[in-house]
Amino acid sequence: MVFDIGLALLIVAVAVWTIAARDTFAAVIGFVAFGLLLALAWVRLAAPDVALTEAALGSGVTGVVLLGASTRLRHAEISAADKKPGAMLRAAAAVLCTVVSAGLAAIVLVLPHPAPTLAPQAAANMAATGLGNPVTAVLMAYRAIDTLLETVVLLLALLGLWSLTPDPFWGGLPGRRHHDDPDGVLTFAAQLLVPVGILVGIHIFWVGSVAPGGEFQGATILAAMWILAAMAGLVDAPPVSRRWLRLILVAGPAVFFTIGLAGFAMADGFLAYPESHAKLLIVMIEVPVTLSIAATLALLVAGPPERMPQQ
Amino acid sequence: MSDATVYGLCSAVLVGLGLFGLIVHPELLRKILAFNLIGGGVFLLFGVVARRGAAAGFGGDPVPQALVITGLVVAFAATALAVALLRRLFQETGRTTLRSDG
Amino acid sequence: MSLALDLLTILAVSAGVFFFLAGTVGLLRFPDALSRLHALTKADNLGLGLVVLGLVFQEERLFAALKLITVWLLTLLAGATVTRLIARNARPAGPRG
Amino acid sequence: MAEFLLAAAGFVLGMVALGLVRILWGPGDADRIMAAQLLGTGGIATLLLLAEAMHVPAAVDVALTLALLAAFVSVAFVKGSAGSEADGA
Repeated sequence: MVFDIGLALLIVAVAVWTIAARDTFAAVIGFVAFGLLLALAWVRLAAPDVALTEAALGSGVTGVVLLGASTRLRHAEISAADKKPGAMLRAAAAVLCTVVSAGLAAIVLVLPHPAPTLAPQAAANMAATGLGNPVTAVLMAYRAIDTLLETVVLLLALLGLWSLTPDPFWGGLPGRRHHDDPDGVLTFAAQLLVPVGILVGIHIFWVGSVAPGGEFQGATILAAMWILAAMAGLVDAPPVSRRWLRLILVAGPAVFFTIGLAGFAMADGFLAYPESHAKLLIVMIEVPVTLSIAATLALLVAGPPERMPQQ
Repeated sequence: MSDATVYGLCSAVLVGLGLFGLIVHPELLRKILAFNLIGGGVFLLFGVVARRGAAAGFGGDPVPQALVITGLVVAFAATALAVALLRRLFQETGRTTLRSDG
Repeated sequence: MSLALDLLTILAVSAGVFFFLAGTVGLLRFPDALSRLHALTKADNLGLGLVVLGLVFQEERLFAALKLITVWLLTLLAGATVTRLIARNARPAGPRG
Repeated sequence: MAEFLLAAAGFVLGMVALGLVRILWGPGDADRIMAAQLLGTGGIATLLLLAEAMHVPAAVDVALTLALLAAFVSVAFVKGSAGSEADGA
């Protein structure tokens, strides 16, 4: 209890810093710290699956995207920082936000007893899938349609991002080319870290059927390792017009959708799995989905194309 | 007051803080950061609801937990898209805010 | 046997926690970036190592123990790399040029 | 045992909190990245202690992920703060 109160206060303190810091770079560091502390809170809330996602995606990869933007926009931000809104508006905003917080806090305090729960339904559903991790069972069977739509949302976000490409670079390579580290420290570290990281990513994906983990967490780690290799200059991004790249991107949602449709023939509806083969089918969906998500996340971090292959 | 309630109150504060940042910061990148703080608060509230719904031998209700995982991934996609929009705005106009008088 | 192991855990974890304290004091008290870097990385990585050692005494399965040690080795590698990179960047702006 | 490990986790978290003061002070990016590094190491130690104290072995996987991602983020921080001139060289 004391631990939880301390952690909650720390989370709020870091959030205040993220909002109040003058320098955007410092605010982004505050945000990464915020994600790390939230991961601890998720462990305390008995949600290790979410803790994994938060540590990898919410803090790590999101932090890198925001950091890249903050360094590129740094000089512009300094001049914009002078144009803060007036004291009246700030006071009004403070009052409004206090009311919102107080309202939410009141709701938290009067939440019903006993709490409503879908856990028994999820447990009943889990038995049919042959999976040992309830969260994966929910993602892949009980609420599989959400997960299917989510993979599509990721693809749509990537399409939106690519459509912001300046005309001359259409179909080119995303991000800047990073060169080898002058004294080789980064190259050395990346050569060691990336293989270990790929192993960890596959491990986290694979244990997802029986223990906390799963395709989103594993895919995020794989994506992060690819970006690390790119930052160390070990690999370069492919041009986004390559057909094999686009095949990897759509393979996951396509397989997911196909097996979902096959549910009409094999079982009793869309995304229904026949009980005897449920686990096999789920693994058949998860492998390409993991690859697709990893590629999509990595390309979302890399940003729109900014150069052509010849350069 | 249970452990979950502590985090519930924390999430209420986070949503308020994020909303404040979203309103008062003119820089778009700071607005994106603030928006992610609101997201963190909302997800934490889901976590509290999940923890309170512990049943059937699970430490928490897996349905809200799965929703939060989905939400985190979508929040990341939205952030990446927003950052790309902001960078394009900066390339085109040299501005990082939405004000036209600056 | 289990009591002895518990005692070892308590000793190692306490020592580890002490090094975290030392690292944080160094981070707060040392005058310039390079000496803070020195205090932080040495003390904290040793602290984490001792915490891992203490927890290994509690593990019954080899795989779990190996995983704990992997976490420490990864942190060491990351710490060493990043420290080197920060030091390279901090030097031109540092007090002694 | 569990109480002792939880107390140790709380203590490390307290040290992390003090390290945050360094982020608030700055003055340079180097200090802020170091404070983030401290947060990473301290966060990992806290997670490992929590894993044993709460009997949640999966928290070790979270620590493993955090160790990898901390390295990744720190490298990005250093490359970012070095500025575009160092990157283009």
